[in-house]
Amino acid sequence: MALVIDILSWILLTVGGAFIFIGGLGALRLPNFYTRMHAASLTDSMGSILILLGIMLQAGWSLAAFKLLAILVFLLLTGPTASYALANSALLSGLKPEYFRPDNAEK
Amino acid sequence: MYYVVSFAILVTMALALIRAVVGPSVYDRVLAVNMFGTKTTLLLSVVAFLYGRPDFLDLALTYAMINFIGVLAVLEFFQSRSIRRENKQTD
Amino acid sequence: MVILFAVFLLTLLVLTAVAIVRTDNLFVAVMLTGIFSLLMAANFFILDAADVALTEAAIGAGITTVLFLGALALTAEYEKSISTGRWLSLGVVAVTTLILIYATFDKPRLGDPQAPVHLHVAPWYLEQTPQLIDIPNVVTAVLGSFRGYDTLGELNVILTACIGVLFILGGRRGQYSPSDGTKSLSTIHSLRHHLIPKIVGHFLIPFIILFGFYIQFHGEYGPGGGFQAGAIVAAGIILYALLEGEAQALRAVPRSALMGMVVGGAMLYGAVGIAGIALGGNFLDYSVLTDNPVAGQQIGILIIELGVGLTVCGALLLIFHAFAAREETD
Amino acid sequence: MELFGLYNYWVFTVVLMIGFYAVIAKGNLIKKLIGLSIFQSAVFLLYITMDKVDGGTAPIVQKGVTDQVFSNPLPQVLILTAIVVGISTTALGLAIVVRIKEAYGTIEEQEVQSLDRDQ
Repeated sequence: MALVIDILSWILLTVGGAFIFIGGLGALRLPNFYTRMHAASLTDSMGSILILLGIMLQAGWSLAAFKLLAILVFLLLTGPTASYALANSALLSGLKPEYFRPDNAEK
Repeated sequence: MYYVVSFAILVTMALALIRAVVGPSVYDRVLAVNMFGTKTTLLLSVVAFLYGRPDFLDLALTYAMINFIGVLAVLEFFQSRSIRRENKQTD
Repeated sequence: MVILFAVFLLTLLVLTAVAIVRTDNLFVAVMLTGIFSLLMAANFFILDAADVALTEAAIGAGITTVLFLGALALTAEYEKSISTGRWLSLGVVAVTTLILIYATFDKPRLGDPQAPVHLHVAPWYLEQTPQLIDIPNVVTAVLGSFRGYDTLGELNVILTACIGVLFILGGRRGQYSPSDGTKSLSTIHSLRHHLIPKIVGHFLIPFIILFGFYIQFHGEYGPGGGFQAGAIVAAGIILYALLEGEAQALRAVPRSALMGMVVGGAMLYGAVGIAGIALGGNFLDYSVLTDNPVAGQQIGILIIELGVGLTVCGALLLIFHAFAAREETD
Repeated sequence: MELFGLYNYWVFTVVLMIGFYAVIAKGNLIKKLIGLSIFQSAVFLLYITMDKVDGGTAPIVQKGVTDQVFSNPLPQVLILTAIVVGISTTALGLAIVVRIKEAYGTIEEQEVQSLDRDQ
């Protein structure tokens, strides 16, 4: 049983780490603000969920697991809110999203 | 396996830092700061387990809270400033 | 291995510091200062200083950013690049750096148990805390009891700084202050008219303040204490002020209450000290508070931490309001 | 980790001097205050570096664990209070800067000086 939990949490942590890294790469490399935001929110949501779940499996049924759950809930509530406020104020300030058009891509 | 995750988080923190330094727009920087904050939260949770002191998760929770408040404060400042600027132009 | 993390984070720290100094956009500099604080706090955590990491996170990353932004809103956003004697200062800085680095070669290596700092008084604190005070967190014990004078002094510095800010910003405005009707416009797009942040914020604020109380009263058993709790509660109320407007926050926690907290906290601390004298001990000697010296110490620490928390929370909020109130009339 | 034994001190030195550079070379008063807070943080780093003990953990006693090595609590106490005092003094500095802006209309050191000279 302990082995199963170890393997499961190992998988969760590794996949979470991969998500975080890919999201970070995207936040650096993608061409404009809104696409970068998409990548960053990937690290915030998927990355946090998987990593915190992975640690939670390791923590077992304890106060630590409850705290991790609190952190997770907190991140899941605040992350999208912050993203919303950010995108909203960026849009209001006149930063327009660029649409993908085939004629753009041919250049 | 904690090391693998911590390493990924550390690299991502570095990437976010680069994004915060190069910009170009202010919103990119706010985004990077927000990302940096959540990554610090995750790093602290992982390191707390690496150290075998899970009672230090309080810190990670504090980081998450403070980060949220910081980002909202920046945006609020930003909007009120751009409004003030618009106002000056219309005067 | 974790030390390697610290090396990585410290390198990022240096890069952030360079970026802060190089940018001429002050707003960007302030945001990078937030990252700087987070990095610093993560380093403190890795260096086994959990209490300090908590303080740096709550105050350095949160409150400092808010205060700097408040000041920026009242002054200028861009720095004019007039550097005075740039090469001279670079030279001075470079020479001093080299001298200081040369001096570090005499320092003991990181983590050396035989370093002089670990041999003098610290072992005594670590040994005596379980017997004399019997609380798990040695940092709180040293802060509250062994070095209680120090903490009282620091608290009074905070009180004095808060009074200073109120004196400087509380008066009438200077000559270069164009007051136009921005207020009517600024209510249109401001954050307080967005539903999502507002609802989520309203949901979270009670938990943030509750967490602050947890940090306050759990400070003897885990990382935490009055300084951190005061900052976290203040941050929660600042969030309320961001979402509902500064006037509404002042209605919830009026200025007079804040002033009462600031002064009352410091007085509470002093009163515990005087109670010690009245009961036949020394100033700030908590052992005489009850029949059992150890229980007396615990009660004393609990009360003075409460005083610290009240003063810190009140002072930070008063300072915040002092800046924000100026902004409203701008 | 003998190789990195002094790395913390080097970083302390460099960050300290970066902050110092901002204080002496930049004319903008807010930038000077930012430099000052960087300087302050560097000093915090120095103290906290000194509290670390090999194989140690934060000085919070855990139930049922007896043979733990603890890091030094004293620098932590000093820095914990210093951080809070640091923010309140920074706030005082910022308040003065705001007043200077209101009185002179600028927060650049040289412009303030030249305005003073003209009077």
